[in-house]
Amino acid sequence: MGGIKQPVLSLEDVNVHYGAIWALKGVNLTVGEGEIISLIGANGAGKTTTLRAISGIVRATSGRITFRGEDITRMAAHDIVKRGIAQVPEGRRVFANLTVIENLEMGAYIRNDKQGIKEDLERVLERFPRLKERRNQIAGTLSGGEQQMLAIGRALMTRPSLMLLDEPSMGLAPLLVKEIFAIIEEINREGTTILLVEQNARMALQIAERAYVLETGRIVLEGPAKELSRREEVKKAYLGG
Amino acid sequence: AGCGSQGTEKTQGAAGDTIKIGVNYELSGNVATYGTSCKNGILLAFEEINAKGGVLGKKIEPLVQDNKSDNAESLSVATKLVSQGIVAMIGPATTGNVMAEEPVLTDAKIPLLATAATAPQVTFDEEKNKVRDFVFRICIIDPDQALVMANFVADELKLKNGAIMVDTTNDYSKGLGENFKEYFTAKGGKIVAEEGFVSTDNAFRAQLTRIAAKKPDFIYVPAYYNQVSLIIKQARELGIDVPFMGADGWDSPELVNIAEAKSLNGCYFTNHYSVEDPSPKIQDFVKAYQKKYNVIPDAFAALGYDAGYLMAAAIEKAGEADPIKIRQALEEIEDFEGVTGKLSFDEKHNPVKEVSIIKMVDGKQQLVTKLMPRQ
Amino acid sequence: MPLLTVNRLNKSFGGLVALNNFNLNVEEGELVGLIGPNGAGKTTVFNLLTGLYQPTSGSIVFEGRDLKGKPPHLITKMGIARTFQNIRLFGNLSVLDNVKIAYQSVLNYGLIPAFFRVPPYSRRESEIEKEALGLLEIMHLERYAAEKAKNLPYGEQRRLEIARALATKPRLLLLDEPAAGMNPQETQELLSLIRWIRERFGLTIILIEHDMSLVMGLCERVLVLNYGSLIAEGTPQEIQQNPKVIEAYLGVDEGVTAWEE
Amino acid sequence: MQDLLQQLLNGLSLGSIYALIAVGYTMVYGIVQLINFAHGDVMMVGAYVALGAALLGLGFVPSLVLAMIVCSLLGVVIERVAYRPVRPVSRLAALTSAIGVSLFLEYAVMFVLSPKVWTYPAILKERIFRVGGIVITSKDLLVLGTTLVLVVILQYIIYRTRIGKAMRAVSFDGTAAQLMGVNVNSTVGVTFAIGSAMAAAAGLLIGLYFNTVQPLMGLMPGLKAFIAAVLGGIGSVPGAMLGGILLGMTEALVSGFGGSMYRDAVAFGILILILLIRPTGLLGKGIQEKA
Amino acid sequence: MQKRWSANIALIFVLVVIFAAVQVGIDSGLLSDYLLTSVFLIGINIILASSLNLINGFTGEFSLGHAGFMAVGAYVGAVITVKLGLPFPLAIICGMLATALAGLLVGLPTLRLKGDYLAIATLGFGEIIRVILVNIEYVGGARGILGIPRVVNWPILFCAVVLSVLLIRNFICSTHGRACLAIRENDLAASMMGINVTFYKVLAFVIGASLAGLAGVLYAHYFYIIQPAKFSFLLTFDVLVMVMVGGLGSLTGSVVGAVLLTILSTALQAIPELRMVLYALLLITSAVFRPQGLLGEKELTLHIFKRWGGVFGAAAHREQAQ
Ligand SMILES: Nc1ncnc2c1ncn2[C@@H]1O[C@H](COP(=O)(O)OP(=O)(O)OP(=O)(O)O)[C@@H](O)[C@H]1O
Ligand SMILES: Nc1ncnc2c1ncn2[C@@H]1O[C@H](COP(=O)(O)OP(=O)(O)OP(=O)(O)O)[C@@H](O)[C@H]1O
Ligand SMILES: CC(C)C[C@H](N)C(=O)O
Ligand SMILES: [Mg+2]
Ligand SMILES: [Mg+2]
Repeated sequence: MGGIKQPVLSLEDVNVHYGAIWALKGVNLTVGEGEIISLIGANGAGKTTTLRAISGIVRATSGRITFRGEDITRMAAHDIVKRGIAQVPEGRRVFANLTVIENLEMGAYIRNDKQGIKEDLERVLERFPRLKERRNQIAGTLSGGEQQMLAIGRALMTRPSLMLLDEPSMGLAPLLVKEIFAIIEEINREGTTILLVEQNARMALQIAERAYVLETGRIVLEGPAKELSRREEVKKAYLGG
Repeated sequence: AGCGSQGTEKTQGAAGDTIKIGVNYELSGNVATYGTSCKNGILLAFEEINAKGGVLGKKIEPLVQDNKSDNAESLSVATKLVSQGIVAMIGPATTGNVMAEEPVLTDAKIPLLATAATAPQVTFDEEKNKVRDFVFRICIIDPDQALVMANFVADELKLKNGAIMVDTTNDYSKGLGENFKEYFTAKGGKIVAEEGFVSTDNAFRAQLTRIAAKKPDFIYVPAYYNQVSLIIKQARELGIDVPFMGADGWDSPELVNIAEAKSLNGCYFTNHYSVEDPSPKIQDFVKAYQKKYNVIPDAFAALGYDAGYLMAAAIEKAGEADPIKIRQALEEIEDFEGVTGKLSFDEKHNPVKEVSIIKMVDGKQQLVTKLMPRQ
Repeated sequence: MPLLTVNRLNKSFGGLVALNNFNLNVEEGELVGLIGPNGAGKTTVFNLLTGLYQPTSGSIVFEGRDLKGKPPHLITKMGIARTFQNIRLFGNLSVLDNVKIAYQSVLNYGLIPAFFRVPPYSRRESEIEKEALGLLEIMHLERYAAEKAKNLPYGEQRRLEIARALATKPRLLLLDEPAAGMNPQETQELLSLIRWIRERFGLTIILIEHDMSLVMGLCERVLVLNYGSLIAEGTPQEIQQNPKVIEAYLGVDEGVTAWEE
Repeated sequence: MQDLLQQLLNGLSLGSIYALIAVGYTMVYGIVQLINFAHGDVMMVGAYVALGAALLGLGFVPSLVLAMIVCSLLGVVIERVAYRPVRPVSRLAALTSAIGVSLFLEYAVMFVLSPKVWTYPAILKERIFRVGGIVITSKDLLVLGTTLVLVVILQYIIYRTRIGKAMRAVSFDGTAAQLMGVNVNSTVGVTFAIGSAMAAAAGLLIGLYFNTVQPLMGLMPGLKAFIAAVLGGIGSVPGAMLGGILLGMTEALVSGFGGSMYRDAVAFGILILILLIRPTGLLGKGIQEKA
Repeated sequence: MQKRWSANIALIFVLVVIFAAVQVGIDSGLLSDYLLTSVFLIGINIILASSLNLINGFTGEFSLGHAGFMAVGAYVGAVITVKLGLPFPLAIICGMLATALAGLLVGLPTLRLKGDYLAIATLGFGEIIRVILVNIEYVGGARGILGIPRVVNWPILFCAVVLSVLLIRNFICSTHGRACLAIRENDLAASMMGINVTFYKVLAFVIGASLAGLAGVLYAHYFYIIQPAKFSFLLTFDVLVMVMVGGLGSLTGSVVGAVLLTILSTALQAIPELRMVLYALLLITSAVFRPQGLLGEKELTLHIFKRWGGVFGAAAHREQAQ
């Protein structure tokens, strides 16, 4: 397991319940500075729940989540964002009644550097020409893929040091999937640590350094991504043969 | 569970050692001052009577209920009082609320004495063209008020062109408006504008603007004080400075509070009595009332006071606290002396009494004259 | 005669042309793929076919009947069913009820029997129940029958959507990204499922999908939309080598290999 | 002609009263997606607070400020106690709670201060202006002016400030807003504070305008304001103003042409007609649902 | 099948017991007129609440026009008996038909509207009906119709209530009811299932309205007088609160809500000054601690009755829901 860098985020024995449903059962997970970590698993395994717990949207019933040495287990969601954790939520969740530009500006809500915001806005629009074209369209009428791009762009606008992505490739055209993954790598190169949840396990394992496999709320496998993608059980269950 | 026993007691209040009388009034809501005054008058009367030993050797027990100035509530209150075994009901104050409870009492054969409900249909069913057997009232009726005012405006004030503004959701107001128009035009006057509003309104400029365009010499607003005061105030704001005239609905301390004294200068209304009346009977009452409640009694307090004594007299006369007998006794009452005048009931269960005309001067009521509308 | 004929179909939203002179013929029994970049207008085609949108111009003829101006529920009754890109189940109702509702168009009875529970009521109700349970079994959903639809795992929800569409007894089935959110393993299962129901119910299918393994594995013919216009049409093999498609959709660098790896 | 102008002016004056309540109403409504049925009653409380201040001898401005402060606190408390626990569960349950709060305010005030009608001492000099036979009072100008100022302030807050941005984000998707770093609870709290302060201002002005303050004074204006808000398009502040004035004008014109008996029916009829033509109100933004 | 039968028999048993208990209470004089009035109010409120629930809870429309519909029923009924002197059964039939028509007239044009816009439009229709009634001299204007004979007795009321609730239940449990539920859940998807969304929305309106009309006829013929002011939007809110407290989308919930709130507001009359304050506090408390209503979307069944006894069934549901 060697080579884990300075841990940025760590989950220790985290449990989450939705009423009677026990969604996370003692999850342990660490993310090192500058890494791309992939979290894969079948539908309903608890991937989204893991991200929500980190972001403070659902509360861990027990366990500890620390970010850069600080305990954030009970911290309010908006304070966690201020610490530098951004999330691209599952199912896009763009602000349906705001325009594309307004959505992006909303991403920069916690920031005050006018100049920096403007530059980042331009950068995002360069990255997603589709959004540039539609900059004044109401987000609710964008096509599914367009909305996904907007959600990613919006998260980028918070200038996070750790970015949580929940199935960013869902519903995207192949060309775009590649593009998105390229963007993720690029964001990572520029210094943002990434925790990536994906159904597209092949791609996810390709760009990640390490990966975790989640099954019905438990981490069942973890290790360097390349290693995992060679393992039979992973191939069979998540790589389609 | 304990309430079950009341219903079984078919002989009603008489069986106990008190005589239960329902007192159903507007103690809150839009026209709370009417009911409150009536109730205070009634309670004062009962207190005095009980102090002197009650009637038929028993104490009178008033069961007071608030109908919130609401028709439906009035009905439900009446039902409740009936099931508590009252032998007679006094109140409510306003026509609508009396009309609402009337069927319950008539069905239960319990006499109802209205204090201030002045519309003719209170005691007389116009559709069936017959007197309501169990309903009596001790106040003047609207045609009398309208007649007296029409004559006064035409003969004394010598005004020619009038405008009328009524609450079209209120029978009292509508009836007075119609009566006034009839009598005033019969006197050769002219009604140049007629406007209506609804009881939930509080903005009247639209109607007032239309009235102003017709340039009347006076405006007759027979309605309740809560609206009259706003109407007059808003009229003055629109620069309408002709006098307003009205009826007993004006009698409330709130009128001056809301409309402000100067807006009311030169306005007149008809009423049941005046505190200023020097007659000793009235002044004794005023003193007693002031002592107990620390306010000057308005006409409704006086009516309530009279109603209390009248009811006691009827029970005494009936010889037994039995609703049917009390009803009979009420019908036979003659020349009862009250603070609001001497009264006997006519064939429609209405008293024949004098109408007072009151003038507003710097926020004070001044008795102008007392007139007998009919013989 | 083709089952479905779409002729010079246009749809614009305000100034935006979402679909531009779109033509399509689908023969009975065909399985046609509709692909293209995000926002190309694929879902718009489905919305037009099912009557949710009215075309700006052009015609849609299904089994010889013009669909112009027909409301969605009548189009469903004529034999077109669909699933939604964003799952639209009746979330608070049971899985069984979700399917029962879909029998509305084929197994109905009047209001009087409903109010008073007189004869046609119980007979029809038990028919509906039997059919619905049968369909759930076919779709391997029977163990969830009493569960609220929204509590189902994602993959199961997609299957339920398909089951529900099948219950309307369609001849033409429109599937909008059925594999979205599924992992490759689940996608493989879906592929066999679609093949199987197609045989079993004798369906004609139009499939929108970004997962090329599904499109290439299933479709006999593929249409490619870009900016609302058709840019290519052909067999999967032709499409994956079409430079226009590679440029607009599949990606230049590893185009052909994207789904073959 | 002059009459018509006067009637239009009457309508404008009545309408700006509706608008005055409606702007605060629509803001809370648009952002929290809750029909804050108690808004009219918060206005009533504001009217009482200002009345109390005025009776203690405070002037117009201090009374206004005091009423606004008290009501914004009241608004925050109401939100905290009665709405926050309910909002995430169901909008209709929140409506039940709001009806409860409305009744509570009305009858608690009635219990404490008696149902009696209070009147304001003269804290503002009244003036009557006549322009070519048309009468305008200083109160009309005050109400209209205040409404305009409030609209501008609210628009500024909602579209130009950070908190406004947060409000809009929360209104569309609370969870996503949290992920942008927005403190949802405090944002909603601020929304209620501002909305309630606006209601307090309306309360003072309406109390002055009609010279009466009583526990149920919020009921009808509250309903009318709600209608105005819907008419203008839910959540649109200028829409609420437009809706209010339109409603007031309609009512005045109907009454002004002798139809005062049918006034409410006509007003509602027009409302329904407008909604049938524009199902999301005059200035409301409707988005077509995408399948 | 066996189970269904035993459940039905149990239900019939419970109904018979309720009926007999009240009847005995009336005959023996144990139920005073005043308490009896509350019983009748409960019955009428049950009809109102369950029919409003059909529109708001089961079809997912947000209607606030119920008071208006009730007014139509009450007035048409009273005109039939008082003005035309025709028999009471005819009043019921005409009252319901007229309100069904009113439901159609309101339902059709407002269909396009959603959520709060629909709410305010239906509220508007209700108020329009009221204003029109105020202006018709024939029905007494604002005074309303007085002297309506009290023909509704306990057996009539009981049958009307049981039939109404049963009819709604049968409807909901039929293919048509499922169509309404589907529309509530997602109208786009519903139309894709071949459901004529327009038809069913209007149908729910019409059925709900005509039952409100029935409630109106019953009301008029028990309470002697009807006045337009009675049927203001505040009445609709009262009914809405009953539906909400019972549980939106739960028919038995509406029954429970109507019973509880009517009893509550009657009982509170003993402390008039604080009555509304307490009522309001209870509303808030119930909304805050039980936002989905006492029964949520579940139905109270006799099974639960057996296990928990009476109203505690509701508490049992809470545990399940958590
Ligand atoms: N809000 C909720 N209420 C109740 N149960 C929930 C809720 N959200 C998730 N669950 C349940 O928790 C478990 C984990 O769900 P989660 O969404 O985290 O899975 P996932 O791995 O992200 O799946 P997918 O690939 O479908 O997105 C599932 O059984 C799910 O049904
Ligand atoms: N109701 C609408 N109003 C305005 N624009 C719309 C509407 N519906 C669709 N559009 C626009 O039409 C275009 C086509 O959208 P459509 O949903 O058909 O794309 P798609 O091909 O299905 O994309 P995806 O693969 O991302 O789902 C998009 O640009 C979208 O923004
Ligand atoms: C209290 C009074 C002003 C009542 C009025 N006389 C009426 O009959 O309604
Ligand atoms: Mg997930
Ligand atoms: Mg699409």
